[in-house]
Amino acid sequence: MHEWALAEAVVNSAIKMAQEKKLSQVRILSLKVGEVQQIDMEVFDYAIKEISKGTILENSEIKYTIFPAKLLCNNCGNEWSYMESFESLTEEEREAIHFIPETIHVYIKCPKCKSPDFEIKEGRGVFIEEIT
Amino acid sequence: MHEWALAEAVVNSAIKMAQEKKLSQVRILSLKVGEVQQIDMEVFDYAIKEISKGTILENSEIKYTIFPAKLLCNNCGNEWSYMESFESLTEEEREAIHFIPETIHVYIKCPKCKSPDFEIKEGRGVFIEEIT
Amino acid sequence: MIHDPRTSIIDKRLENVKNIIAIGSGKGGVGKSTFSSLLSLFLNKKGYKVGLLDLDIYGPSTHLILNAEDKTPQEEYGLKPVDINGIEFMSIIYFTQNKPLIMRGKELTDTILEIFAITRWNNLDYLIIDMPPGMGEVLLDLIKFIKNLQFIVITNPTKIAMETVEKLIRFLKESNYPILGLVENMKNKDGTFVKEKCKELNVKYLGHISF
Amino acid sequence: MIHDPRTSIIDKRLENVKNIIAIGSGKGGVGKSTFSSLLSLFLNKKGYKVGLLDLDIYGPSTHLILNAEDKTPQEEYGLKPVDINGIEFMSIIYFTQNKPLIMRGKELTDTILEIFAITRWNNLDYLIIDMPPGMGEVLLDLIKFIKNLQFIVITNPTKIAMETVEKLIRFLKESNYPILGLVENMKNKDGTFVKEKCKELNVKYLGHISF
Ligand SMILES: Nc1ncnc2c1ncn2[C@@H]1O[C@H](COP(=O)(O)OP(=O)(O)O)[C@@H](O)[C@H]1O
Ligand SMILES: Nc1ncnc2c1ncn2[C@@H]1O[C@H](COP(=O)(O)OP(=O)(O)O)[C@@H](O)[C@H]1O
Ligand SMILES: [Mg+2]
Ligand SMILES: [Mg+2]
Ligand SMILES: [Mg+2]
Ligand SMILES: [Mg+2]
Ligand code: NI
Ligand code: NI
Ligand SMILES: [Zn+2]
Ligand SMILES: [Zn+2]
Repeated sequence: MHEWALAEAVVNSAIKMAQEKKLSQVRILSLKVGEVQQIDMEVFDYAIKEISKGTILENSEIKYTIFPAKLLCNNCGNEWSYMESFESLTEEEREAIHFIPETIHVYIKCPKCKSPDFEIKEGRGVFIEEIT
Repeated sequence: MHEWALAEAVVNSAIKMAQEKKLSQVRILSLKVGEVQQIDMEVFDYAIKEISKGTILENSEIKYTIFPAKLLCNNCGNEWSYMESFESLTEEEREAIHFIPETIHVYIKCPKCKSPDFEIKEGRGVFIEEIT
Repeated sequence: MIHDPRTSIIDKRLENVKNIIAIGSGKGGVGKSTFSSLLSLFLNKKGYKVGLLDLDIYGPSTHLILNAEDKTPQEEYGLKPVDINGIEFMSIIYFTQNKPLIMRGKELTDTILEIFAITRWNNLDYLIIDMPPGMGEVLLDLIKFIKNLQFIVITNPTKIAMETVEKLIRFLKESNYPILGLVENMKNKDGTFVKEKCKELNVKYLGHISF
Repeated sequence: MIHDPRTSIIDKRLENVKNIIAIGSGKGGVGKSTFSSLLSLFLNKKGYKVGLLDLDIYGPSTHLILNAEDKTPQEEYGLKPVDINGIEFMSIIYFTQNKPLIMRGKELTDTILEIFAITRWNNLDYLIIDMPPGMGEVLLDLIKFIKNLQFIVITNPTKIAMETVEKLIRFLKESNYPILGLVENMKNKDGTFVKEKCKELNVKYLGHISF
């Protein structure tokens, strides 16, 4: 479960941000989670809570906003949703994108012009939106 | 005067855009002109008008907004104005940046951290803002 | 919506160029620049009008091979390429004093667009484009902005080079970009490995150059 | 303000790595991957704990040299590098099925950040990083995100290679990034050209490897 590695990054960053804001206790941590990585939210949430134990993040409320992934073709301008292409991916391909989202260029092409030269316009990784 | 080449690009694009908007005559063409290229506005304006002759762009009003150039360091986050660094450039260096703005990375470094890894955040080239 | 006027002038700048051939590989150090230069010299000698554009922005080399460093492009309604024994030549080195030029991909795109927008090639039978290694902005933007682009792919006869060259070929094939063929450079012993790869990948084997 | 949590975890992922050495050149095909692999094998044989990270995303090669293709990194609170005869190894090929992977620079940055954020190296004496050619995202992001990074620069003894290698060296020197020295690879005849360049550029000449 590499969700633990991502969780650790989040906790590590959040503590630093809280310290910079001179918070003695974090009340709410708001995270944006992109759809592309298909993160196992149960594991991710559990991991964040485990790793937070004994820190100023313990007992804070963790809010998640799942962001739908939009892909934008650099070649023809077409915009489409990752989920349209997701169905046709094998287990192994999904796993690769789960680890390194940019490998999406190996496995997906623009449905309109067939180019792999597109960008993940929205819904790429995990971001910290707010901490209070 | 390579301002003629830029002017030709502007006229060429503007005519295409006007045709797409089904304009039979262009009234106003609004251009954003970035400071980095140090374009000779007199020559540029003259060239646009000359090249426009006999097209639907002839006799249109050309509005220019000169955009101050801001540089943003990717390495340390420092933001500064191109004009701060401009003074220290030789004639030859200014000329190079006039032609290919990205050569700025050869001649200018972030005043704070000395990195050449910065971006031209605003004020790079010539853009068409509006055509009516 | 803000519009970049450079993208629409490129076709016009290239309208009198009959053939545009990009010399690519994906792999570095296989002889792209050497071959681009020699091909330009060869075509020129055959009587064709030839232009050579060095698009290896981080590591331009063709100016060395053609001994083109001491000239400068002239400003004339844009920039006229430098004349090197009849070859029209353009390279980033005319703007960098041959000093290090680092930049990120987004800026590579801007650099290439600017070069195409302001360079005024004469009527040409061939414009040869020397490409950098990799499969990033230079490759993707050439494909995006240049119509009727054709590729010659070059490799050396090692598994290590072919591993990467094969990736470029597969990408071009999958996207239906025309490949004129593959050149095997630096051949220093007998072997049919590259020829066989060509068959497998359905690419024309154009020939080899000895080491 | 939106914050990317990956950038702050990198230090932690590398806290038990004593030396991080990037094998760079600027130029392609001079032997970066060959040297990175051999250096890793050599240090490992000497009894050091060694990791090798292939960051040539478009053209990875070290998996071929180390014969590392048939393994997979295991998921364990992140990804454990693959064990190749005692060397901890990580490459993009474990995620691409070795198929073509095109991308733009912005995405190279994301790829590199992701690899560093999820790869869990053991205690290492040396992490060797095999770099791609060019002076774009991979170079600039390594400098930006990796503390205590040191460089070994590699060239071959030709003017064409040195033209570009010199650019990388000048860039690193001007920005005060530590260069352990320069390796002259593929030396096939006598000559002191590279040694003299080292003196001129004030870089230690580490030695040569024959062709
Ligand atoms: N056929 C050949 N025989 C011997 N050396 C060659 C040959 N082709 C290229 N070289 C040398 O190999 C090196 C790499 O060539 P270069 O054209 O710079 O490759 P690239 O542009 O693909 O990086 C240069 O030093 C060049 O002189
Ligand atoms: N010392 C050497 N003698 C002979 N061939 C070499 C030597 N070093 C590298 N090579 C070969 O040169 C080619 C380029 O080497 P590689 O390590 O892939 O370079 P890079 O990583 O810089 O692109 C490969 O085919 C490799 O086998
Ligand atoms: Mg080259
Ligand atoms: Mg050069
Ligand atoms: Mg390599
Ligand atoms: Mg490979
Ligand atoms: Ni996972
Ligand atoms: Ni000018
Ligand atoms: Zn498309
Ligand atoms: Zn800075």
